[in-house]
Amino acid sequence: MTMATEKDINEQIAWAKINTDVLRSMENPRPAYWVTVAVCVAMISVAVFAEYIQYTEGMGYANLNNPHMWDLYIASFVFWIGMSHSGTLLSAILHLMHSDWRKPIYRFAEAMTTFSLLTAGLFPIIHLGRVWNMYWVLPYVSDRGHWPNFRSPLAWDAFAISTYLSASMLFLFIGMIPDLAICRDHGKGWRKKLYTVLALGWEGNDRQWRHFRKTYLLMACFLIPLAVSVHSIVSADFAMAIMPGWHVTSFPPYFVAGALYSGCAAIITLFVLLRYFFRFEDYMTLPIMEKTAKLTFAIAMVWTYLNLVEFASIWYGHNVYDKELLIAKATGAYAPIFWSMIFLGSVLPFTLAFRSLRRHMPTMFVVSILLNVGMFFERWMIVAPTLSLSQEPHQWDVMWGSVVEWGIVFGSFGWFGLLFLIFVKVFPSVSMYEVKEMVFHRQRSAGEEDLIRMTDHTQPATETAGGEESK
Amino acid sequence: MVVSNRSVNPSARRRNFIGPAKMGFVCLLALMVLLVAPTAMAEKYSVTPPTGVYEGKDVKQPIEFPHNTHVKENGINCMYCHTYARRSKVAGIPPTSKCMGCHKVIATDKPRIQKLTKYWEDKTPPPWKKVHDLPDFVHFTHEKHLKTLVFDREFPVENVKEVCAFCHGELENMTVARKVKPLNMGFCVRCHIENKELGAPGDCWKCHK
Amino acid sequence: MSLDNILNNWSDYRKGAEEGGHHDYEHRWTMAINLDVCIGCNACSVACYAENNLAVVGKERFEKGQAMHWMRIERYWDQAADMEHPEQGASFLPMLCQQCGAATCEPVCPVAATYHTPDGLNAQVYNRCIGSRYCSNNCPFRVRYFNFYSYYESAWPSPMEQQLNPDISVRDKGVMEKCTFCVQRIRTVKDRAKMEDRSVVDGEAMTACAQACPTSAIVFGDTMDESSAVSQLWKKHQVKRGTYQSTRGEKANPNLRGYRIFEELNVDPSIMYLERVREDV
Amino acid sequence: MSGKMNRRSFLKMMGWGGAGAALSGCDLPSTVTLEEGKEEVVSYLMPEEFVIPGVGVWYSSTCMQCSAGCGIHGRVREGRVLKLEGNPDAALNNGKLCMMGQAGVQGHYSPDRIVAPLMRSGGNLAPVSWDKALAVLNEKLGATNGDRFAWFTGTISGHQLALVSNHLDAMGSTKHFAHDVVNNAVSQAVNKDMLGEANPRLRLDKAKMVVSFGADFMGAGQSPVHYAGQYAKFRTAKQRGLLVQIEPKMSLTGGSADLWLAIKPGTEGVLALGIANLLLNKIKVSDAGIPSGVRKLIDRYDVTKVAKITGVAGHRIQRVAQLLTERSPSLVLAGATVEGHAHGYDSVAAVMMLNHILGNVGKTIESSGNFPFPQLMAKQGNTSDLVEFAAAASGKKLDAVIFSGSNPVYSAPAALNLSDAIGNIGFKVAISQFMDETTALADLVLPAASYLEDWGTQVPATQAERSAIYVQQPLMEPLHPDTRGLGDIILTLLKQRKTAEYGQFDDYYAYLRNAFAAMPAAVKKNTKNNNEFWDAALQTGVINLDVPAKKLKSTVVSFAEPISEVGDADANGLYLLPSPRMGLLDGRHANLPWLQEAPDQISKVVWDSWAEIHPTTAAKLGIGNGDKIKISTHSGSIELHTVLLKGMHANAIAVPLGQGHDDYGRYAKGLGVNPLKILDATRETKTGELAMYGTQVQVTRVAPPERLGIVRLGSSDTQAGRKLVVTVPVEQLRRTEGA
Repeated sequence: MTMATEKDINEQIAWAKINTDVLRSMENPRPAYWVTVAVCVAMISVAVFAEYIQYTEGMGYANLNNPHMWDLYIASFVFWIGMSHSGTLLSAILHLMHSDWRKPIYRFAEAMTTFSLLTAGLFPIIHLGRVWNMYWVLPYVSDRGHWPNFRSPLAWDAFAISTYLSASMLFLFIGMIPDLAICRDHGKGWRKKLYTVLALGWEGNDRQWRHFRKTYLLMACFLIPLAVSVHSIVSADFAMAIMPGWHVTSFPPYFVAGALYSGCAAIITLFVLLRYFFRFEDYMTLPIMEKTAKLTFAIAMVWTYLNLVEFASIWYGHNVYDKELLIAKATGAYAPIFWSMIFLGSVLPFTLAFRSLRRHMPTMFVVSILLNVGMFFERWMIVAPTLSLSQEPHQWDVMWGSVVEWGIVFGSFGWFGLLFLIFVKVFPSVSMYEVKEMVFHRQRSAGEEDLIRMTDHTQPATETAGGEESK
Repeated sequence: MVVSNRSVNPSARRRNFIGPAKMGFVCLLALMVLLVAPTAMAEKYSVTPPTGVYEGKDVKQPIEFPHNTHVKENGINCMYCHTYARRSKVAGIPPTSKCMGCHKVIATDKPRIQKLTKYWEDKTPPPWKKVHDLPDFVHFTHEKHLKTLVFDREFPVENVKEVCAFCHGELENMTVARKVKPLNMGFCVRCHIENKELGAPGDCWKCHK
Repeated sequence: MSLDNILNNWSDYRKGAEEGGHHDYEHRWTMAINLDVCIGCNACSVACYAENNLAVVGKERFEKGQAMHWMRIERYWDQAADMEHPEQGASFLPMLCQQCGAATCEPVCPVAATYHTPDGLNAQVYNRCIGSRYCSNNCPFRVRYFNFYSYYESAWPSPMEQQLNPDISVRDKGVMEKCTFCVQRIRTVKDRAKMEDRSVVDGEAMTACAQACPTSAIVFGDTMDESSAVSQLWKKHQVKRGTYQSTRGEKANPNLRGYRIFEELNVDPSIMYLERVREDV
Repeated sequence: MSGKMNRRSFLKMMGWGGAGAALSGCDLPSTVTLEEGKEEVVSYLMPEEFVIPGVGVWYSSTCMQCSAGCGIHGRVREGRVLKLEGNPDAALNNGKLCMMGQAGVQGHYSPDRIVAPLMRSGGNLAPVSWDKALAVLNEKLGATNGDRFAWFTGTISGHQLALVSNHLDAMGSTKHFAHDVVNNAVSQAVNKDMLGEANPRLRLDKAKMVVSFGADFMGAGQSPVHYAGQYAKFRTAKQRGLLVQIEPKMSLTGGSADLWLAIKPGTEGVLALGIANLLLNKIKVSDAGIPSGVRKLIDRYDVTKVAKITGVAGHRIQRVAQLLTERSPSLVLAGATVEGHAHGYDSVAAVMMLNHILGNVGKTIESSGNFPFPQLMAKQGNTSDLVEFAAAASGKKLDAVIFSGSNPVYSAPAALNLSDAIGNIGFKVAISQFMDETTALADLVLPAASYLEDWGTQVPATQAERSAIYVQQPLMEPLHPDTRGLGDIILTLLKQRKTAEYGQFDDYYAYLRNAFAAMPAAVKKNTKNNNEFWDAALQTGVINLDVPAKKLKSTVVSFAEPISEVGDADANGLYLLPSPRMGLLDGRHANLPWLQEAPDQISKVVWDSWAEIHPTTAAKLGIGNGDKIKISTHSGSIELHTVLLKGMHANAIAVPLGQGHDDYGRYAKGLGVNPLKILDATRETKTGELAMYGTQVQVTRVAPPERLGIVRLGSSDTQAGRKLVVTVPVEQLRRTEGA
């Protein structure tokens, strides 16, 4: 902690104010909101149109060709899957580690997880030649006695992603139940009806809190290995192949690190946006931003290290194809992208080492976006160059994608944005009950008493934190 | 498939069954097989017909051909008319000349025969409608099925209609052919699994290529 | 993939009889291509178009790299790199699916549309394919071709569709395809042999390319049949199936010309090439 | 005629397998069964016993895709011909078939076939009935006779040729123009003078070394499949044959050479003299039989001088001469690039003289014997007939011409002004399958059946070890009912003139049966009667003939200095090589998409024209790979993209033939350029052939590379260190497999 005196959150903040602030953010969308929604819808329409062409005419409109059977779709898939990891990191890992500074920001990070998974899940479908048969990768009992190929990483992907998606959606939902009860109590009209259903009859009594705590902890424990395995499985799409540049042993940790990295960067972006638009300065405070930025920096260094490991093992290994590919990446047609990736991924994070920059919201906004651009490049540089320069020189080719392909990638950002925009207006993007908990604990932590109560989750230490209105 | 595979090889058989639950069932079956072995031996190469039913539509043919009259009443063998079945992938619709071989003299007063004669005289074969159709990527072959199920089993050829009925139903009770079996992949695959010892292949490329 | 395959020992799944795997091959269709007599004339390539219903894609799509030639003749100029003229001619290489025994395309298909047949062929079941294209990405030879478009109308304007071979499917968009060693011809021959209660005779089964080759550079046959021409060639050149064999290392006579491309990847290709010979004048 | 009807009746179309096109991945999940009663099955009316639906049957016939005339087998199923393969009974091609032959089915099923007779009315061609067309034909041909009537064909042989000759006789005309861009007319003339036979048998399989001066015998040659088969034997012989290819542009054959030498266009004869000089003066081979004039000529060309003129290094020439004496018997061949100059005859003679000096005649060059049916022997196309035809047309010496199997309007250089001159001909009839450039100018178009629907006989000019007549039979019913076979059309024309003589033949089939019946008993050996002979001929597709052996004479004619005085002065002069390729050939196959999509063997370019040029020459001219350039001559210019190839002489720029069609269907139209158009109309001095390779051109850069400028297969010319094609020295082969 750079400054012992600075507090993560103002512990004097009134619980009623927390409710008001958060509930206010869900209402009365300003024109800027609607403009953003319109932009997102426009982006989605671009993608839908592009997909229409691709669906009716064929995958060829994505400029895919013999060496480049995969390109941006799979790169985007990996990118979005990666983006989904930080939500889990913030909510589950930090939850287990009792890092309570996560509390004001984990909710939107978790929403981000779910929505980027929903976006990521679209890409394997979009990239299928025969989309209408996509359910064949799922194991189901069929008259024909047919099963998917359980040896294929793509089949694992289908299982892993669907499991991860359902688990993270459940986790998001469970964590929201006390807040939904608050919304229910304050809501009117359709909101009231919606939250009544969603709050699942939450009253905030001891029994409910006890079960809630257990479930939440259980889900957190369940989600962490799942998150790690999902991206390891995604990395298996490449690592299980025989192609140079793909067949890399360090890919699973490399992918997980990259995933956390891009996710953290995305959290910073959304942090800045939410803080600015919803005036969440009281919750999304500078110290929390600093912590997030430091975490990002640490992960960036892990990622850089794993990159170096990969390069070194290729350089000192005997595989000529791998080495040739590495040199080609650094000097060939893809060199600008490759070096941008290195710069954005490994050099730019050093801006996060400066306190003044960490506390400067516009800088953090730009830097975090650039970091994610770098991470997109990283995924692209994993997928495309290998296909361009494989073992067979006759089929070497460099391909930059078509309007259709880029349009769909572009549209995926609109899709993610739209989902997120809907989320912030329908669900509380800051966890009210947990902020209350945080404030409560911070107040108490001055005095030594109740230390046991604080850590013992079976005790109704925060029974009044959520749903107190209902009493 | 290799010829020797046609005999019932218990070890080869076991490979087809899976799971402990089924295993027990298999043991039970094996016991039963042992008990009724003498009878099983007598019945050379038994075949388990495919299962499945289908509600076929009535197809309007240019001439309402009465299969029942030909098969049941007159006892004509299926392969007498569908002569290509044992020599080709397709069973074939009999050429008009074959119909006329009999109907130049038989039942010439019936309206259907007169219709047939008209086609014959116009030198145009009747435009028969396909009843048993398969997708174009399915390469079914009649000749090999007949060889395995009839000729290799030394199944009495005069009773071939019982084998034909596996997929085509009991045509002796129909007039115009109607589809009564689903003829989908499950239908084929079930039979192929059941009759592995007869050499029914499990190789996708046998039918799809 | 059937339940059978899943429940059988997976580690055996890919291995052939040589390595104690569960594949009891009926045939092992194999090829030998003598690069010394290959003149690069394209007869094989066009024969393949004729036999296998390959779509003509046109200039624009050819430029994009979306052509569908299962059999392509690669031409290299390595020898002429620092010469004024290529004084020893061009190096031609007919490249087609190598029907690898340990094919890298097979394990990655999510729906098991590509698998190994008891003929030792690397099968591609078009109607099972969902077009994930993973197999092509994982093919070191880059010989899998994807139907990026629906060609049925554009490539065979009426009455050209009447030329289409009814023994093999026309692939629609979104389906991966590749050389099958003319499986329809093999199957016809096998069926005929079975109908006549005999085994397949060497030379009876012939791929369209081997049949067409004006210099008979391509020899095709069954290596399970010890006496077949292709068996003899493989034996003569001491190239073995199934086992890893560095191109030179394990041969008793390293001067023999047989080699398999990308042997070091250990994919066990079914095509042996014979080195091109040139006389230094 | 019942025999014919029966044979044909089984060819009726059948509906099994639907369109035969099995669509996979159509959106029908395979669990859903197909609805019954939707599709129609057409059964046979009265099939032959051997016809089984669903089973393909192979029938033999003869390929007509080029003039080589290989035997083919066509796979027929449900009345459709599906695939062509070589006929193993045909000694010429031994069961093999080249890419052009394979693509024959595409021409047959082409969507651009002419399906009805067309007659010009008011400037446009409009469909008419056959009756009308034949009536007009009768009237117009009746109004002319003598040499004002002519036939214009490609290479033609067999009974079709006999009928054409008979028709010309009936018309009282002697004018039969036979034109083929890909020809060896000059070599034929030299062979006739030196060996006594225009088309002796060349036995590569017996040679230990082949020195080919621009002879693309496995590519765009006279019988590529035949020679490729011989080449395979030559290469796999106990002592591996050595191929030296000397040409200004690497041909398909050159790509397989052990030693490929670039030579300045038009100096091949000089190199041959230089080799002769070494053989006679240095190695002291006997000079018996060489005329003194020629001997003097040889002495004038010592190695240094030859090396300077030809651009071939002196030590290479010495080595080749040395090897030629060591590897006997050898075979020296001259090809189109040697022939295609004003001094082509002299160059070819100089090259062929080497065979005499080396004693190859009788060893690797054999007599093809006296063919027993001279009237059926191929009338081989050439370019002098094209020039003479253009002259006759411009001189208004022709009233009516029937075109068949050739496309002179496409292949005539603009300098001949044929497309205008052809307007002087009052009545132009085209018997054609496609709307090519010549057909488009015709007054009456008769739709021809494809060779897969037609009867006929072929007598290839290049015969295998055993001479034979190749029989052509229909593999299916005419696809378009209103098309007629060439033989049938000529027979109809003959009936119009000589009813008494030809009225007895209902159709060409009857004529052929009659002609076969009339063949001498020696030909019909082993067959009991005419029907059996006919059946056997159809079954094998070949009538093998016993041609008594004959001995070739081995002489050397006197010839002039094989070098042109003009072009020599300009050391930087660029010669345009309008080179035919196996594939589109002279442009006749440009409408076959398989061949358009099959890459050129050397440059790997598809679907276009391109200019091949050596990198150093290109650098000198400031041209880069893929640049758009303009090639201009006196008679015009063409614009196209470059491909830099090292397999080129610095003084040569090669443009493949075949593209640049103004017409000829959807696959050919508008692609590339036609280099024939801008050639000078210079003629070879002795034979009058067009000197196709003698045109000097100016080349300028027009634009940088464009997208779709050069579309080619494969992106790498190098194996990048991989062991894809491994080349080993012949010594290694000798240690293991050789003698």
